[in-house]
Amino acid sequence: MYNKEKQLFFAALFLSGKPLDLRFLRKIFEPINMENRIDEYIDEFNALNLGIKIRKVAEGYQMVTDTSVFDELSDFFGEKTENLSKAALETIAIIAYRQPVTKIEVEEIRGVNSSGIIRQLLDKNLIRVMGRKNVVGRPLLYCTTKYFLEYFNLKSLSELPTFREWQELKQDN
Amino acid sequence: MYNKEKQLFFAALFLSGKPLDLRFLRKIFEPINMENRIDEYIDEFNALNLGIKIRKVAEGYQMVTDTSVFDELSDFFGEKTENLSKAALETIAIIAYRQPVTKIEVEEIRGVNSSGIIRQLLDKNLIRVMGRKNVVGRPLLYCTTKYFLEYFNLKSLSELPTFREWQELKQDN
Amino acid sequence: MNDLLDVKTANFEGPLDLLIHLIYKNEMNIYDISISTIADQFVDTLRKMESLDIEIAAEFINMASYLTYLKSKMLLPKTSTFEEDMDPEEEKFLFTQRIIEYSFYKDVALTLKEKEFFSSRYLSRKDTLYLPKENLFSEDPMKLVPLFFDLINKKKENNVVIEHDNVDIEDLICQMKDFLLKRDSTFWSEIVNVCNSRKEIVSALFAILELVRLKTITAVQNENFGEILVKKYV
Repeated sequence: MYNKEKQLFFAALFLSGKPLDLRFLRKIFEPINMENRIDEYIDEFNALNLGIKIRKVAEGYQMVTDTSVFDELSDFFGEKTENLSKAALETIAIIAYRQPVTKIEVEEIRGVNSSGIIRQLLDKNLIRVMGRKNVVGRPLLYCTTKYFLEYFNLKSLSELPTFREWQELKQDN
Repeated sequence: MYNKEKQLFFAALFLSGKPLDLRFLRKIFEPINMENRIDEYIDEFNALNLGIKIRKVAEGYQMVTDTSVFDELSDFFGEKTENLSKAALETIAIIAYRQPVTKIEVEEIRGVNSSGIIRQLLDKNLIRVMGRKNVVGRPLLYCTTKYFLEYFNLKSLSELPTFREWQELKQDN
Repeated sequence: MNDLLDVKTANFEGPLDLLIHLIYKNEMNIYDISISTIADQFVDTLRKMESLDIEIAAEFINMASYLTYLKSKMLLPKTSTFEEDMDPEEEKFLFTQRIIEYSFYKDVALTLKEKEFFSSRYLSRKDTLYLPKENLFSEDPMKLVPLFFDLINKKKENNVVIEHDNVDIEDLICQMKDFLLKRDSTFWSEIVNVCNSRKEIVSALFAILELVRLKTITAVQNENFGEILVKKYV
């Protein structure tokens, strides 16, 4: 069945390669009941089993390859980056929970200089500068990016457990 | 119907930022009768009318959006490149037919200095340097790129009219 | 005739482009060009051009003088050409070939312009997408959680501790040994939690290393950066 909106949705996701959020889609589509219609399009697309899937991520939608083709294609399209080091994970954890946060605040928590790691995380697009703190020296404030959510497969930051939840988890184990 | 090769074909085209050629596909797929199978996959995919099409271009295959969604999406995803000038089109036409060709040879045909235009075409990746001519001064030789074919949606150089065809048309008129 | 000669160099890519314009305007057959008509009109047009870009002007003037020369040669009787290196008929043939070839490329340029327009209506993504190396999806977000809260807890305790230099490391190691041996197993993070200072953490580490060496306890870590479990050796 011909449906222009559906075609636009698939075409836009294809072109973007990155997640498209609802705010963007509302610019092109009729916003009333939009999310329900999109859910239908996604189900329809994924049912075609094309080796390409649409998934919900980072408060939006993204077209990705199906996990089933990963092994064959990873030789040709595999990323050349390494996994994050423990120091990087630690730093990104602090930024995720404490954002917006300055480098000095991160360093106070970690107890070590973190300039290099912060640079690395910026390069990997896991964090970004979101402004300056209104204190002496006006240091830069960092926060996590959309790609951070994507990287850790989180729909939103609120999916990270709170301290209380974490303590409960710990006791259960 | 489940067909791993078909899924891989669609997924690889989805990931790739440029057309995939047969040489590449032979690395992943059973090469015997491959082109026929691919033609079937393409027909099947294009019949789905997803707003995304697979086109044959530049001696390979490329996933692109359907022209029907161009108006809605070009503001968000189209590269705002300007069309080529008359001089640039003329120069690239000469290079396409005469390749490999030197700047002086191009200038002899056009009757005007063509340094600026050739620089422009190099910048746009429509032509590239492919060596030097074995004459006095060893001038650079230029030829067209794969991107040239992609840019003009040509399957191969042979899609351009031959000089003889053109002459016959001219004399008939 | 005058208005068709009302042209500006800016409209032309060069002298050949102007020549083809004149040939078409005069409805001449491109294979049978009247050199004399074209030469006159070319020179006329050049005169009428108000401002000429110096570099382009040179190319136009070159062509004008070539055409005028060719025209005059063609008007002369054939006999006088024996001492010249230019055969006017031969030259006209070469000139025609040149015009034809250029006119071919001009037409191809028009074809390309059309193709450019239609091709530009297909949108594609220029960047290749890459699959993450380890797994298609992502890292486990739960990895982040203990890292953060452990750091925060440690920091709280550090804040209230005033370091005394008169703590005896040997003493601390002994205390740690007692602590460790009182339990069957304990996590390194728990040990860190009971420590009041970095010095104590270091002593705990020494104690563990010592006890591992003596095969009193073993330490196990299941994955990189994972929890270290310390347990009695059996």
